[in-house]
Amino acid sequence: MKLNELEAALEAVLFASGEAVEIDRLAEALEWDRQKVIEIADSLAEKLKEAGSSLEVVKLEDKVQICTKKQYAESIRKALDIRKSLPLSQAALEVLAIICYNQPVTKAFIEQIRGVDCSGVIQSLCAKGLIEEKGRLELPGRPLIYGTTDTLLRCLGVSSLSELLPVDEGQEEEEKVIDGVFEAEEGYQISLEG
Amino acid sequence: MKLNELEAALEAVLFASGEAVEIDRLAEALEWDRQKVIEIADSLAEKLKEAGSSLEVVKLEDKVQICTKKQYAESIRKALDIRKSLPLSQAALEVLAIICYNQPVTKAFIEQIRGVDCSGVIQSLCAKGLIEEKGRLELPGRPLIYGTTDTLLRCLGVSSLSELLPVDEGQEEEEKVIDGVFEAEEGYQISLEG
Amino acid sequence: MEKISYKLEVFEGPLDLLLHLISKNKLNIYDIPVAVLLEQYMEHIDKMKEADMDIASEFLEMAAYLVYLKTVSLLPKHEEEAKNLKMELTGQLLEYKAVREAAEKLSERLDFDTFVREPMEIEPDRTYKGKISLVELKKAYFAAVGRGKRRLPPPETAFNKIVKRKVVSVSSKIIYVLKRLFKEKRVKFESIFENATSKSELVATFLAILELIKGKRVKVATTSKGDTLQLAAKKADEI
Repeated sequence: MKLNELEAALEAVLFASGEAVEIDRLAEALEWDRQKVIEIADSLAEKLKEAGSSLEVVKLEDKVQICTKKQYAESIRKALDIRKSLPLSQAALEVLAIICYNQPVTKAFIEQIRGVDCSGVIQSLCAKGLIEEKGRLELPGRPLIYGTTDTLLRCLGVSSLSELLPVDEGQEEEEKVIDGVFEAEEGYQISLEG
Repeated sequence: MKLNELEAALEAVLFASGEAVEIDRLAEALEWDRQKVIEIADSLAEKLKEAGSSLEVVKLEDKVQICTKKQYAESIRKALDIRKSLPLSQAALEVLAIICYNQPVTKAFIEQIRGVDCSGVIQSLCAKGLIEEKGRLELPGRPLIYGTTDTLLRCLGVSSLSELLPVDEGQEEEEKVIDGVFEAEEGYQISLEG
Repeated sequence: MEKISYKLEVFEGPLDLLLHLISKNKLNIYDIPVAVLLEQYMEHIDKMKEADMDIASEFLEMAAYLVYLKTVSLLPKHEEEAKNLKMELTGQLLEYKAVREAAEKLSERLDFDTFVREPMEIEPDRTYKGKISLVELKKAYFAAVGRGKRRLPPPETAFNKIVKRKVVSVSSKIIYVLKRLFKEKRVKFESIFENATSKSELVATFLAILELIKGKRVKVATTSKGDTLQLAAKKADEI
């Protein structure tokens, strides 16, 4: 199985860019239309897989990126002298979950749900590149709002958060009950799914 | 033609490193001897070529590197150039605005106004050549101060910062008028050059 | 070192602790028995104190909330309010529980085992080539400084309340209350709170009074006219 010229060109651009590249930007650089970029990305992904390559093409929302497969993590860390990152703390996971399901959200929203101060956790998630500022809310104080990044999608191994969102059947039932209880109460909102 | 496990592992390490890696280092990380690294590098090079990949394995003295073939330079340059002109993020714009209207300023000053850590944003604005270090403040800790560059003036399409729109007190009324004018003229952009 | 015989479980916050107590005691989250929950909650706070742990003010705020909820539940003619407060707490707990479940799902999927490349440096020049609009720049400035309302950053003292939040321990307030009662014998209930300058101080003072009542060190009574609440130290024969 051989890469054709188009697949090779896309591979070259993705390799050189390093970061996730918007489909629109690829279309512009390669002078193709969006649809073609998506098709070629799919066939490139397929061929790399068949060839037993250590690289894979991942789609992250409207971006495409080449990254290494998980099983080579150990060798890479060793060669590049990278320490294995510690798993996220419970606090960080909770903040991340709230942002995933409700984004974009303010710090105040997150703190209200968790019942504790979250400034440090938010800052460290930003520094890890898993969340980022997405502007400000047009409210008094103009609070910053936060959302997820394509790095997070890559670390989760999904191409869109919607792949995570569907809550289990059983839980949905439960939620309906809760909704029912609280609809009676004015202004109250349970909002897990944005 | 399929990559075997060894070839794939070498590919993964070379990909992630980006730059040329010493053969000794590869040998240590992959737990092979030097001779084996060289052999596997050769067979990986051969297979990538056969597969019509845009990537090639290059041996430089005692180092090995994966890079893109010359014929893709044009597409790559184009893609990377587009990246250079992508719109700035909201966070970057805000930091830039604070510097424009108050320069020279310290990182602490910017962070106090924005209420969040701005190290990453400042670094990236420096890399883009829009701001630069302008010395240090004679205060405890001798903090760095930042100011704007000629590149920024060019991007703004002005010849001096005095042409910035005023932000004096009591300007809000006027500001609305300006907003109105520009909102009417959709997509209006000040661009003296290019 | 031998003093520490057991390690107290650390909770992410008051909601985390409440959920733990609810599941441990198999309480009905949809109809929380407030008195039981409050008792267990305070027991845990006590243990935290014994273990010399810093108790974040959020834990004390929740304690005050539970006390309030219990009080309202005991008062006649307040059934409606009590019901609403309880539902609010239930909602908060369920929402937090859902977040914890979502967090667990994330942690199952999250790993940092894929690697990407740094962008290739075709030319080391990363100079920005785009256009920046003057209007956007000005808008961003106002966004950053808050519509020009405060062009200059506020003085450092303005941040004291936010940054230098004082953590007030309940035990320090117990001492304060006892000292006042020792000097003045009888004290108007409200006047105990006169010197408190922050929310956490108010909460700590209130918790201190509850502690003292529970420990039968002080009593609360109305004056003979019955119009003011008074606090007095219990005499030895009353204990």
